[in-house]
Amino acid sequence: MIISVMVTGTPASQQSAQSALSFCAAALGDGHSIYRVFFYEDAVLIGSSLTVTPQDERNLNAAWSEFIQQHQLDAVICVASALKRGILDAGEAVRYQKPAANLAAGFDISGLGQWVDACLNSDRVVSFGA
Amino acid sequence: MIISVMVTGTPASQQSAQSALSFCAAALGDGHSIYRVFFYEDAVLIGSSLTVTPQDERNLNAAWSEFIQQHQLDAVICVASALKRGILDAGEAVRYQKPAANLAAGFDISGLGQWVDACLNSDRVVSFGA
Amino acid sequence: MKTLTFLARQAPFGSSSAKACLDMVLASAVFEQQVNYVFLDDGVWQLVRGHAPDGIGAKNTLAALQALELYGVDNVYALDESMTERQLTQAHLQIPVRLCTPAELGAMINASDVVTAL
Amino acid sequence: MKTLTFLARQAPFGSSSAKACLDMVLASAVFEQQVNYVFLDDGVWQLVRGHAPDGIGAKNTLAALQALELYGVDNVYALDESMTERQLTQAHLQIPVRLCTPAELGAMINASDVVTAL
Amino acid sequence: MSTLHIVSSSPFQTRALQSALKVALKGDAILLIENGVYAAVEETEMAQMLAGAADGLRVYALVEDLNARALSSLGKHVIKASYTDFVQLVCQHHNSVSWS
Amino acid sequence: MSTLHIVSSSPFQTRALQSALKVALKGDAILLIENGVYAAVEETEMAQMLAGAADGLRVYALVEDLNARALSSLGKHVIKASYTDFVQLVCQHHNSVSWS
Repeated sequence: MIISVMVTGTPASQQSAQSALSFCAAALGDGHSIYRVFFYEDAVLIGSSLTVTPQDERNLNAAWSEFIQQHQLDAVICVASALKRGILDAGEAVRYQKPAANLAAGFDISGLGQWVDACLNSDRVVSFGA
Repeated sequence: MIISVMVTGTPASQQSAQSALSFCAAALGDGHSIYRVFFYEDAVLIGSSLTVTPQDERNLNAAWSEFIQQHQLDAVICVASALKRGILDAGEAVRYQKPAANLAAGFDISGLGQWVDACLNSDRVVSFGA
Repeated sequence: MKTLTFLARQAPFGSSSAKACLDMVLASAVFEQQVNYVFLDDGVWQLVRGHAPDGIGAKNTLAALQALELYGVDNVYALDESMTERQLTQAHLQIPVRLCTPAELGAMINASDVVTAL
Repeated sequence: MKTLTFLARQAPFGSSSAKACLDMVLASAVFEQQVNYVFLDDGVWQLVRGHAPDGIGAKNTLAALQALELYGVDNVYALDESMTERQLTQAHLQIPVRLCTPAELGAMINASDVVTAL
Repeated sequence: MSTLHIVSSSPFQTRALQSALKVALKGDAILLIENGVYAAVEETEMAQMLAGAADGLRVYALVEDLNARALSSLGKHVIKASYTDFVQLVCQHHNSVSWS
Repeated sequence: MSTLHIVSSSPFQTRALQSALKVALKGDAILLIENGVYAAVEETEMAQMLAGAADGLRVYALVEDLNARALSSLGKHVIKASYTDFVQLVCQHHNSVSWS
């Protein structure tokens, strides 16, 4: 089946981004395809390239970034959520005259329409939420 | 009285950082002094210099940064919480070989000891939490 | 056309969930999908008229609720039990809504293509 | 020396609160303050022996609980009602704790200089 | 020696208020803020819980949060408090606990 | 046409499970994940709520979350599910609702 996933919980303080990653891995392993992963609300923090994790803890941001690149997934960070939380790609950083961009590899910043599009083009949609 | 404040909630999705700011303003207005404001857990995101707020919404990060500078408050961002959430000052960015720093003006990054010190040196401690 | 059902379950202002749900509803309406917008649990507080969130630095979303009709979002519901438990009646609300029972909501959910609870 | 009381109220793993509270307790102990560490509500789940959070990418903090004594944190309590409601007894726990009643906890809170609930 | 219990989450959604009421002692005060103010609405089950427990406990609700949510029909035991009152309540009590 | 109700918060802390049970219809399934798995523990008030509502509802609990929390004494109506089972439950049901 064609599956899309939405994540809304804060990666560093809630389990949902981790659960969503395990779910996506199991879905691919079971032969399904993932149309899109959409990060909304606090979950956009998964796209930060500036996180530093203690050596004895899992780096969830890095794990997601690697997973997306390895499987060439379409991973969208909601632009409205991202701007409010200080997650910027190079284009947004220039547009808003901010000194730096911090979007990690693998993620795209785009609008809520991408999520509606995912709903229309997927057999199943699953949310992992705050 | 000498008051310290701890904030733990996510600024962009929970009310607590806003409540804490109103409380601090009222405390100063009532003649008290603020020994320290300590941002812990998801509240460290208040220190991001990269947030962009829609024009019809309040920019809470900017409001906190201005309030701290205007009143010359001691505002500490917990280093362990900050690293996990991608909030870095220039020193941390160099140390962890990250391409950018994103700590806003007015905030210092330091350890939990600063919070214990605030408990020891304040008459009252109030938490605004997740 | 798909049927997208949104469950607004959180109180306004204390968290950003109410606004996040509204934004999704409006985006779905722009794509001309069949939208059900259901308020339940603390979500029914979102509908109460007279919000004045200036004092807490928040944005009033009641105007956006009134614009739902313009966006073609006609199916707006509130769960009767959630209203009753909070001593709310239609007279307290900013916009007219249809009341539904838990069983009716269950059937609406079953008949939807995608259900999003925020 | 001040008395700092910590109320651990959240389940482990679902959120980072348990770890955040533990870190504050340890930091306070390093400063040689009088620390009370109280588990109540879903926080009592933090004490259950046998956690195996590898499968959800989380860190096991039970070892840190056992190190509390080394840090001089001797006053570790669990609220009796919270234990009972979850069908937990001392036999389920990783470390020995003192059970307290709500009234005893209320008195402990009253007698503290700073109380932090996480 | 008394404690200010600050309750910030909705009593319809979490058990923060219940926990606060369980440990609060006579002479303590409850301050409802943020979504906690929904406990101040009259005639709900939550209002009854609060009124029942309120023997010897003063109960305040933050007026900015009440106004934001358009809550005006409050239980009669509930005292409205401004942010300045909030500060003074903090100072009048020996310590505070934030229940969320 | 049936729905998978995914419940991810503790029944001792929020009302997510109650709300899910209120609207779930016969033929629907409940999947407990994250702190939601505490509803699977036997003999608590929450287990009784779940068992009482479970007529015609299947109830699953994610094994990774059970193991993380060292929960082994489960209500007898609870079926353990792996992440692969989770995926298959999603596919077997027409849609899903996430209650948190």
